[in-house]
Amino acid sequence: MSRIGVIVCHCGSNIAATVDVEQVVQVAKTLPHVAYAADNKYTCSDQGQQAIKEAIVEHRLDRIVIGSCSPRMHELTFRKMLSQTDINPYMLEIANLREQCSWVHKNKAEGTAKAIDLIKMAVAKCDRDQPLFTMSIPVNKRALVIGGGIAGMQAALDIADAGYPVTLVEKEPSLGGKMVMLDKTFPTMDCSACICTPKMADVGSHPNITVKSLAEVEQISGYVGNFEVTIRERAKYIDYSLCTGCGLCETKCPTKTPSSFEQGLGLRKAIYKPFAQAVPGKPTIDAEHCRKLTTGKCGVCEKVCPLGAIRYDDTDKVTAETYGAIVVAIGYQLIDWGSIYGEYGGGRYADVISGLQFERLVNASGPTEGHVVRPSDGQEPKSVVIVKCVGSRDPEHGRSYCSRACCMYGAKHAHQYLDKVPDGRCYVFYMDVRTPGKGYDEFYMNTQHDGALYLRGRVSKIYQQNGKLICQGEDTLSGQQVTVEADMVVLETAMVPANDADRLGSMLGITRDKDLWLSEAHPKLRPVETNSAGIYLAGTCQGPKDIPDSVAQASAAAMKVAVLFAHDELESNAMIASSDVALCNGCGACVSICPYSAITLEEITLRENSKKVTRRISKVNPGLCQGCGACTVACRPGAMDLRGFSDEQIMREVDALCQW
Amino acid sequence: MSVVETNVATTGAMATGANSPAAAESWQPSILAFACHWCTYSGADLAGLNRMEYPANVRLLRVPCSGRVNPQYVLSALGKGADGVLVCGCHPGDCHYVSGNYYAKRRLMAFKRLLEFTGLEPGRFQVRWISGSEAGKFRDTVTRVCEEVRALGPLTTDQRQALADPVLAGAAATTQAGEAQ
Amino acid sequence: MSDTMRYAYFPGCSAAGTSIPYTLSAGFIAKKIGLELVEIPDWNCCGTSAALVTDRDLAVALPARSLAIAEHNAATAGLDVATPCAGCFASLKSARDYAASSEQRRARVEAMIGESYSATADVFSFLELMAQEAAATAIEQAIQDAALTLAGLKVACYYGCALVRPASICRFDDNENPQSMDRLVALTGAEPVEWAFKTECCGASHQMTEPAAARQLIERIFVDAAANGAELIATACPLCMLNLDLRLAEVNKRRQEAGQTTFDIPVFYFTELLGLCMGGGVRQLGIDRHFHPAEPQAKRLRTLQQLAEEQAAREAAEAAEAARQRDVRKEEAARKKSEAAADAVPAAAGQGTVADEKEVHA
Amino acid sequence: MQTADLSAIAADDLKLAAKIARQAGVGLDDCYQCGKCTAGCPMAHAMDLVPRQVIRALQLGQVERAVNAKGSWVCANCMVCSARCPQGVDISQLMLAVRHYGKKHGLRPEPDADKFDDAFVANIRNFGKSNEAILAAKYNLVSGHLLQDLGSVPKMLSRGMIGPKIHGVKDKKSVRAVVDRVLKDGGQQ
Repeated sequence: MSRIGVIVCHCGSNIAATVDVEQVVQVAKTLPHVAYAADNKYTCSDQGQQAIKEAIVEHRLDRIVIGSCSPRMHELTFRKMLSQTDINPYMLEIANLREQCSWVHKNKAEGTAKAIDLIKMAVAKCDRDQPLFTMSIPVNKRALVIGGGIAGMQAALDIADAGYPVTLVEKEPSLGGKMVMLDKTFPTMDCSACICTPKMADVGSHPNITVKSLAEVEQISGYVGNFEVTIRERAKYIDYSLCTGCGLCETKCPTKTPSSFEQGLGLRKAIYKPFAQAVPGKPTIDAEHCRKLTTGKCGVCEKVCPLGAIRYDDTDKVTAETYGAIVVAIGYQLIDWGSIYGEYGGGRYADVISGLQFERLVNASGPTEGHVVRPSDGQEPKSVVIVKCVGSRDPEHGRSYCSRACCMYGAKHAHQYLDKVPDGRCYVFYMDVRTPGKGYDEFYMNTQHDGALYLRGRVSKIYQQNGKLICQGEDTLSGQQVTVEADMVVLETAMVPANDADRLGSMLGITRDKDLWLSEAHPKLRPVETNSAGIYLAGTCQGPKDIPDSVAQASAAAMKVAVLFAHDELESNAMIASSDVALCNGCGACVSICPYSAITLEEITLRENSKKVTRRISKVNPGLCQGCGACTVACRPGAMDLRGFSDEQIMREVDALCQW
Repeated sequence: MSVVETNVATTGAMATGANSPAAAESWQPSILAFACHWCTYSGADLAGLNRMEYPANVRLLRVPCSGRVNPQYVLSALGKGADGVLVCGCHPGDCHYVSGNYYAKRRLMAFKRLLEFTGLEPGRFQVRWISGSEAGKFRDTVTRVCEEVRALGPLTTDQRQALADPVLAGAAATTQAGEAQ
Repeated sequence: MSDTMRYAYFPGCSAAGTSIPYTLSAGFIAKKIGLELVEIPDWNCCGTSAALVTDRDLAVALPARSLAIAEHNAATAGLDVATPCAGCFASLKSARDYAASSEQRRARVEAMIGESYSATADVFSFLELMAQEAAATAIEQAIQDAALTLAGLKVACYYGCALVRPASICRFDDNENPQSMDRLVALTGAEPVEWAFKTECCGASHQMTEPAAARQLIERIFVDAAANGAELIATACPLCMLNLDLRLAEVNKRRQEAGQTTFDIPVFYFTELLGLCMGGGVRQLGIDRHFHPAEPQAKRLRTLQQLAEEQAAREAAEAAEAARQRDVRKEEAARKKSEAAADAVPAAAGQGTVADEKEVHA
Repeated sequence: MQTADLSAIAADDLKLAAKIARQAGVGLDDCYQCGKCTAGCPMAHAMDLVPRQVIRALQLGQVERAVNAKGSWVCANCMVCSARCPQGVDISQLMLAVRHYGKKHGLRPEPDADKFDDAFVANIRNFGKSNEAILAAKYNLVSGHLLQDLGSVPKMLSRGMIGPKIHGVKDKKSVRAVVDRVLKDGGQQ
């Protein structure tokens, strides 16, 4: 039998003005299991709290109902107070007599009647309160960063500089991501490699950072502070502990194949570093093209390697480790325009290239050593058409969103082309020019001063005739159909989520939006957190953005990790769901509805009627459950319940209101 | 569940005695509103902070999320004495728990059709999305629901009995799991 | 497609008029591959674009009448409908889709035509029908049997608008770069060229009313076909055919006056090309009835044996040339090797363990 | 250039424009005026208002301006615009809807096209099938382009493509009834 204490607060005259506190106390005294009821002028004050503590002892109370201001105001205050007594802090209910009663009603009779109802509900619920306990979760102070582009590198460096060990997983052979492929960065036009490669070197040599290249995250379980992560490092066929990166193997390798780093515009060897400043600065063997690995004949690299570092029998390495926090920085890829734009030739014309291909063409360390030439015949193009919004703002064929960076890099490409080919002509087809950023609009205007002709309209068709690429457009500003005979066309294509986004998102319990970008926890106020505690987003995996924004978000994510790591232990939520083994039928409805992937189905063996039976039941992970209660409603056998808001408690509140 | 002995029936606004002819004149609708902690409940607090007045016939029941509201609660409330039930949560897409209000919407809309099928007037069970900053919307919604239910009059004993039908409870259970489809 | 390849046949108004060659050549192929076409009795004009611009309902009602007749007639009941003309195809298929989209719409259509119409039979163009696997296989077989080829002939396949747009109705081939006709034409040994005007409008519906503007549409099609090396254009639509074939002379006249090159690019129905390779004669297929003379291109037809002989002769010549070049290369390599051996000595000494690359290969 | 007083455009004008667009299944506010429709339009060079401008006129509520323009009458209905529109606006159908509205309200800025279509429909109504020679002759008569395409007549005759025989359906009454029923009801879905 419970012994409930009810305290009704005057809140000065805030409550007492429209609620007859005395009458409420009198009614409270008549309610079942109420052992004590009293009023108080200011319950939240030290004296008020002291009075409650004394009443608890004096009347042997085991739970408390307080009629006062909103629980959003002082629930925590009163819980703290209870933690100084013998009563569990969760043996507490608060009736909101101020914000939702006295402040919104003028008629004292109505206000008092409502206050009585609210006290009744609270008493009815409180009668079924159970002691609840938080768990302390140890924090494993090691961070995992997935993705070694500029965002991942920045996050890794910041976390490492804060003193915590970081593992950085990169699926390509080298760090650097997309940024290191770029030639120059807008609007300052500093060399991309010159600012990106030092960061790569810093990451590579940082004592707190372990880089795993050619690696992917295969499995993740656990929760904040304790993620169990399985990482697969693909075979490199080279012993990195011996290799010095001298590059002799690469020069002697007889096999050439198109380089993905050069966007198919140049060749690389089968044993290769994707580019000169790669980190790690050691080569890998591309098993798909290596003669030795495909046909068993060759072995040049093994023969030339002065250190004997080649390992043709190398295999994938799978490791499992525990991390306290994860930063996801898997970046983006460009939309496969060829498959959706038949009207632009669908990829049949060699001289219709993507913006990233242009970056390689114009790059001094690229396949043409920075000479802007047509991929088809190596001739310098005398007229170039730049088409923006290819795949962006095109829900019918591509994506509905604006890719944010293309207006700027489109302007950059026009500027770079006119800089390298001063007698060339450059036409830029655009829908709108969007240049919000420091120095951005000035940069765009300068491109026009350089001589780029901006035409407002979407190109309808590009086709090749007599060696020229004919672009059909409309200059909507003058209302004329226009054609341009171009030597080369650069398509500024939409950013889309990386191939991995969907798989990784579902593995980590991060929701994806309609376009498969990973979703932040709140678009305004929690832009780097995800709905999974301890997992943060950095860079373009969360949505299209440019380099400064990616770097800023990466540092913010790193800060979140540092804040998490500043604690040795975390307190888990006490008001979480739990499943009754006796009732659960293992249907799994709760598993699919849980937004936090906190529920799993497990096989258990138990004794029923002195027989051993194995059943599937659901199990809630207390580290992941946030206490929303969605699972409880989905549970048809009624096995799942929410602590602190149990079915019985809510039903009793309903009854208290309706039946008395 | 025990029915509690009490002598204060007259002070409770939701006394079922309203059905008696003598009480008809002074009849006040009793409305139970389920409010999610993160949006609507804080919106209601903000209405208080701004001293916005609204009818005293509404009692808020705090739940963590509109997705926590089991259709059975609504059946129970209407069956046992409430004249109207309102469920409020965060706006679609703003759910503190990512998708709770989405599930609430799906299951409660199916449930609403079920209730209407039994002859319950649509005004008696409503679902609304009210954010923590929409104090005015909270006041307006509550006021309007109150007026609508007042216009409908008290829920009849027949209606309440129909709602207590176990077949209906079974059907409600299927809407409960509606999200699985 | 039905196993027997039987269709209710909607010839269209031009079948007995301007598109006689299409009718003849398609009929020839049908006989060869066992395709049975049962003419819908007393069919009427589909209304084409004139009905559409006059009134949406008229554009549905006119084709629906013929489709309903096909349903009611014992010989055509239950058969899918096939039509040679792209314009008729668009009208018939749109009307059928409209009626099939809802019970209410179907009832409206029935009220308009004054008889019942269930809208169950589908509608196919000849191109789609012949591009389907069973027909295409039969065509391939018939061509093999005849042992004839159009090898070496460069063909620009022209699809026009109505066969591919809108995709929601046609549901057949890519609307920017369709391939079905290209694949069929390739069965003849001819080489379909890549070009950019496969689905650009020829302006047929405007040639009477907007002649000046519409002639440009014709010309640019020939310009691109010529630029991509095409020797003839293949089409699957009587309207496109008439428009391009009839008015090429006019285009050429204008170009001549402007001092530009003229085009000798006759227009064929794709069925004429297939028919030729199945052994059909020029007159039998109607190829002699074109406005721009098409016989020279038709004469490029050869037997497979002739082709094999030509190829053998060419290969022999090539082999002789290759042998000669091989000898030259050998001499060159021998000379280089002796030079390289002299250079390699100090390099190998410097690297110590580094083996000679050539040795490794060996 | 004329100044358009946008405040003089009534809500009803906007409603009418939206209604015409709805006939075509088009939401006018979907269009963000990128001009891709016009860029690829094969007939744009013969238009006064190009497809994008026709939509713009409707967006502004200038229905008469849209209808009075040649644009919708010159449209060849080739549907390239609709296929390529990034926003899924069925421009081709919209041009048709504008033309239907014009025809219904006697606004016919391009009478030749209209005469041709009328002659065509009359041809079907009379014979059930289209007779190209009769159609061409009739059109030339009513449009005043008497000698157009006359040069090809002997060629067609010699190839058996046209002849003295008039093609037609047997049950002429039934086709006539369909045409009359649809057009008398005012038609239009």
